[in-house]
Amino acid sequence: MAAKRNLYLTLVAITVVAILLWFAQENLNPYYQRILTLSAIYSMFAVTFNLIFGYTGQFSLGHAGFAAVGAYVTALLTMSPAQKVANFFLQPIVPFLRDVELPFLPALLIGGFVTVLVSLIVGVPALRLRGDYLAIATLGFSEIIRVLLVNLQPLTNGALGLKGIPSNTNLLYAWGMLGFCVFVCKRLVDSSYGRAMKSVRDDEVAAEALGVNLFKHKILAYIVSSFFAGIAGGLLANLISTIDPKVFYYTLAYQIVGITVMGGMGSLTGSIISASLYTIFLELLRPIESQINIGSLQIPGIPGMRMVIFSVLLLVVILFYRKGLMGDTEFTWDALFRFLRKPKGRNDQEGKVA
Amino acid sequence: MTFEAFMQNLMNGVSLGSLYAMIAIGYTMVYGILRLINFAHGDLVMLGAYWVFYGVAIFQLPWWVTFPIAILLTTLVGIIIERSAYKPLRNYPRINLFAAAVGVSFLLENLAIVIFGGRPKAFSRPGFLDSQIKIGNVTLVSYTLIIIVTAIILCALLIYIINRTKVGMAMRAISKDLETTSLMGININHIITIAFAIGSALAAAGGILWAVKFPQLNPLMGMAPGLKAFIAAVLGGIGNVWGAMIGGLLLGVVEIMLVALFPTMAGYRDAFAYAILILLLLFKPTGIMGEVQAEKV
Amino acid sequence: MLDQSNIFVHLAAGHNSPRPKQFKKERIMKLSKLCLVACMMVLVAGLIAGCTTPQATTQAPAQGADQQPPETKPAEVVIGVYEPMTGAQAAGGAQTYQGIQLAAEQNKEVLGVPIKVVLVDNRSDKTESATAMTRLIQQEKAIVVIGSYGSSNSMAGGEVSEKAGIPVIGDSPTNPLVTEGKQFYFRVCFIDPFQGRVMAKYAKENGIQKVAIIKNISQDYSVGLSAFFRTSWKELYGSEDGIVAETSYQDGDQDFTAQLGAIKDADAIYAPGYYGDAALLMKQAREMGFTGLFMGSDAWEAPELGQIAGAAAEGAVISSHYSADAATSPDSKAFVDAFRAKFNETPNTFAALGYDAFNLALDAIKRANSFDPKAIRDAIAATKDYPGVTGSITINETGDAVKDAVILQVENGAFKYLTTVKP
Amino acid sequence: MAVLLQLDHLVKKFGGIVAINDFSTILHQGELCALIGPNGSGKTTIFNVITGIYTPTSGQVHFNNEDISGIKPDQITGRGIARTFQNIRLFKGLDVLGNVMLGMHIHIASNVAEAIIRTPRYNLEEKVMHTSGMELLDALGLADFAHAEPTSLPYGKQRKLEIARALATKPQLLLLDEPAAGMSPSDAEELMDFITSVMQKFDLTIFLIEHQMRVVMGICPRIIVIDHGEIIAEGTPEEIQNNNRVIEAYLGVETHA
Repeated sequence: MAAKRNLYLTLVAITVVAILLWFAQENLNPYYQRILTLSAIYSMFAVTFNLIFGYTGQFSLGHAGFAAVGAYVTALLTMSPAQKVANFFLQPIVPFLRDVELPFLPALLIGGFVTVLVSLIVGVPALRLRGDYLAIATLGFSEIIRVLLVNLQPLTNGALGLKGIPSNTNLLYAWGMLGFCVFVCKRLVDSSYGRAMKSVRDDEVAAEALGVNLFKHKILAYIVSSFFAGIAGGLLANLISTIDPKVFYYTLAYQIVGITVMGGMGSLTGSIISASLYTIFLELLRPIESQINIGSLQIPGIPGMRMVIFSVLLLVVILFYRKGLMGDTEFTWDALFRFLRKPKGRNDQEGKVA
Repeated sequence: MTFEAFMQNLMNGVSLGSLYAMIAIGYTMVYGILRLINFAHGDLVMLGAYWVFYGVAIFQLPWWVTFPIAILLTTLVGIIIERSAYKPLRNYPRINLFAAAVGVSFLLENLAIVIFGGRPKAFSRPGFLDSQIKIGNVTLVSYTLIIIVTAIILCALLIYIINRTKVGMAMRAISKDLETTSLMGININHIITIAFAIGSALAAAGGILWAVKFPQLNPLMGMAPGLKAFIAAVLGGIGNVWGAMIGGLLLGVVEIMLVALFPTMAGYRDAFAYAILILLLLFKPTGIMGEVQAEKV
Repeated sequence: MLDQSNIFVHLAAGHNSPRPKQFKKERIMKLSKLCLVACMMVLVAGLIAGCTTPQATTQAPAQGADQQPPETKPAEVVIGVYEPMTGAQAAGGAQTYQGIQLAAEQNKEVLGVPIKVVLVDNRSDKTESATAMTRLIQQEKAIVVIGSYGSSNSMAGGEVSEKAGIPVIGDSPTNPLVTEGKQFYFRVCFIDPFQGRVMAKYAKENGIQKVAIIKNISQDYSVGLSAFFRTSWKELYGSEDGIVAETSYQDGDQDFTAQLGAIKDADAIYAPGYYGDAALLMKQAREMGFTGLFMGSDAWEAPELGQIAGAAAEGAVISSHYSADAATSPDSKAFVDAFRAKFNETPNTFAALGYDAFNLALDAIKRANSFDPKAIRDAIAATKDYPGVTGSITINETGDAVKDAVILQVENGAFKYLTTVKP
Repeated sequence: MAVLLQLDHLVKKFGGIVAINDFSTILHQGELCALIGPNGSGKTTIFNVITGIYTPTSGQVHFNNEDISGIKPDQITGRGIARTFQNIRLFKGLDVLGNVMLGMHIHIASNVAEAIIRTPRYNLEEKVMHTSGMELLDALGLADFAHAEPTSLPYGKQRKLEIARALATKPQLLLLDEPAAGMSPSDAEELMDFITSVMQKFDLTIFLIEHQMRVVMGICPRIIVIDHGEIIAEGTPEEIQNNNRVIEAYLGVETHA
């Protein structure tokens, strides 16, 4: 009964969102479109990090590297040969990359697959490591990728980066891919394999004693995570139309960790909300830096103040919403109804369980 | 490579490595006690250097007054960070602490840009650190030796504190088992604060010497040493003071030697450093000096 | 729904009271949810505002401009500035912005309409640069944009402005790719192939026989200049034999001893890069006994270079856009004086370029006699012999400025004018 | 009766410390055998060697006539050996039913792609896991708590849940590591009855570690006593009770036994 109702509600919601996105695509100010598109891309980063860490407990800091591989592959596949030749004016591009030109969607998917392949090079050995050692190994891996991007000029154009990447990414692509990513992650997490992933996170020894193949499930989460992170990277490249290795500095991984913790470890909904708020707040705070006039009083803008306030806000959320905005709960229709209908009753119920 | 060139490079590597080591031992100590990757550590390095800059440039203080004051101020900042950002999260998953460290680091860097300005500043070396020493064909500047000596002294001091004093014993106890230690009537908060204070002081000392060697200050100057020190700490076996020292020296020497031997491969230097790290971890997952922690089943 | 007084009681109870913890947690959860809802509402409100209001204001200047600008004057004209005010390139951004501030102070209106300068920080980051440019165009309704220090940032902004059809004047991005294939991107600085040639020529004229190149391999600027220098060297000397070494370092590296160890026998070191790195490099080279000449590029120009490197920098030569010493025209002198009065320091290249970029934008608006971005674009493209403080500026068919370069030499820690090199 | 588990001269050393020294025994199908010994005598280490958490320094483990020494824990579980832990190790992130269903994950035939697409086969499997999980909980008296958090259960129920979870892997041999630890004597007794009933219901062979001799006296026909990693006695409860070495080993340790 309720299940059927929820299914219909979900379908209706998806339709409404799709129509809204389509409408926004046509009518919304490009500035807002860009912010919303970026929100979707950061959401994908956060959701994929949540899958590998929040659900599987593997502290992988390789996201900047994943994004870099996805971005470069997608960019090189979608750029026109002429554009590539113009870009590689210091050292010519290798011929096989020069001549390919693919439509956006296949390029994105190939980007995702290549990301998986590259990430497995370090993932297969490194996933044996635990906790912080895994973190530093994957962080190092992502820096190695960046160094390679800088040095392999005939493949990547080095520090000069790529420009003139067709700006294919739009609201529909970004949110559509996010939807696909969330769908896959949610289905995975809710399946028997998801239970196994959570058991690996909670207690590796016990999980193994219950027949869970640790490596298989870690690598499973890692593959799905890197695939979608690669796609998010591809979306980013085709959104800003120009990339260089500096975009994928390891600090990107820190940002993603921050966003995910803010949203709540183990909550995909939380990741999306948090990533969107992150992107939007960064923009909302901009007026702080320009001159503010209150009557005749002029407060000169202090450049850089925005980032200070933003980091304070970030810390406040981390310090006071310790389980993140959503804890480990997801958005469900039932929860929404409960929230709307009987907030008091819900309190009592939860009190009892806890 | 001639013997002189080799010695020259070796000295340069050891002096760079000593700086890494000095920052890494602070890193590793905080990690050993709280299991916290304190990414804000690198920013304390930056703060230490800036305090000295302001002491000398604005207040015209002599270096022997500024250095202790800078270390003291940085220690204070370290304590404030620990009390306000890390302590409230102590009983939460470690990822929260990690995120808080990222937030703190973000805040310090951006504050530094606003307050100190983004333009790199010149750090003036005290004269006695600037004289040239020639041993055979190897030219050294006096700071090179002073950095190495300071690093060794500080490391020995720290090991003395950890192994021989009451506070150090409490620290070791906390790193083994925080809960049990608190049951034994030891004031955990107090000890952790002391650990942070020592770590921050080391970061400041490292920062000042860093600025002596590389007399250019900018708000993001702590990022690279912070990351390198972290790698050094992991190389040596994170949580192990001697390990951090060895890891730091090793990293410094390898970085210099790699470029000296293969100048055309200089662009790949960091990639090699990381590759070595990853390979080492695969064969010895707990670093050079790390103990294997058998999990109790 | 929510008992306000209760919230405060429980929040005030603080950490020390263990009993109402459960209860408190609930409240905080609830609060957090309310915050969420509030944020969502802000977002939606913002979106609605974005959908409706700004469109009306855009049309105003653009439409009016098409016909007879002076009659239907917009309330204000927005000149956008996107510069790296934070992040790795904050220093350059800040210097450039000083020049722009001075120019804006001296010019409060154009065609009788008050000017509003909107600065947007691009955080030295490509993603942010693209967003910043979008904001300037879509939100702030800038009709012309100035920026940005750092070619990488400029390229990201350029993709956005091109699509929106808003002209941009780059102050100091010297990478050829910035204007490549762009109809709406211009710059008031020369480009790197020229700058590389200038230094190679200087080397040849001053009897340098053996040179070593040290580049920052993670900066497009440094990689590009090194390559152009090499090409020009080959043209001038007939072979590359004189380049005895080419080695590299990365962002964040501060120890160059290993790189320097390999190149002791060169007459000169060419190290195009940012001044912070360059200063350390020179200091370390001298400490290691290198006695040759240091050659650098425009990004070396900052008072801090001499302060950091001290005696090591003495005699170093760089190619640059401008020198306050060579300020011969009355405009240039006035600029230097005004700048000194306002900021209490001598303007450097980037401040001067920012100043020129801003004034060129105003000049183009005046010449177009219109606030229509397309008309302004055409006016900028047609710029010929514009008397900027950094020299006479002529925009060529690729959108780049054809202008003289100057060679500066460090003397007593400051940059002294040496000579001018014609294009 | 067929031999189910055979331990041949097992030795396990940690550095210089010998945790198990030349341990050999045989378990037959349907047997209920107890392994007792003082603290630190190596009981759990033997379990860890059998379940593959440790590889033996020398010696072999045969299960159903197959040498399983040195293979990975999850594969050993797949062969039909399940265990519980001395310190309860339930998965906090899964509810009670989820903990049990996790135990069945090892038998899932659908692959990941099928799980994500939710093919009819996967849906059927999930449904079967759900119903048999509920049945299992029902049989062990935990059905009412199916959707509770495992840590919210009372201690005794957590023990039962660990057993239920182990049973979900459909084992032939069940290893119980001090199931009665931390329980009052009456609760412990009740648990032992529960274990015998489970054993019959699920047709199991059980190998059980216990610290207190008294708990297993009533139900285990055969008892092995070890000290310092070596077998010091083996036999029926009566034989053990009167064994001098056992009394010696326990003297001063078990004052209240």
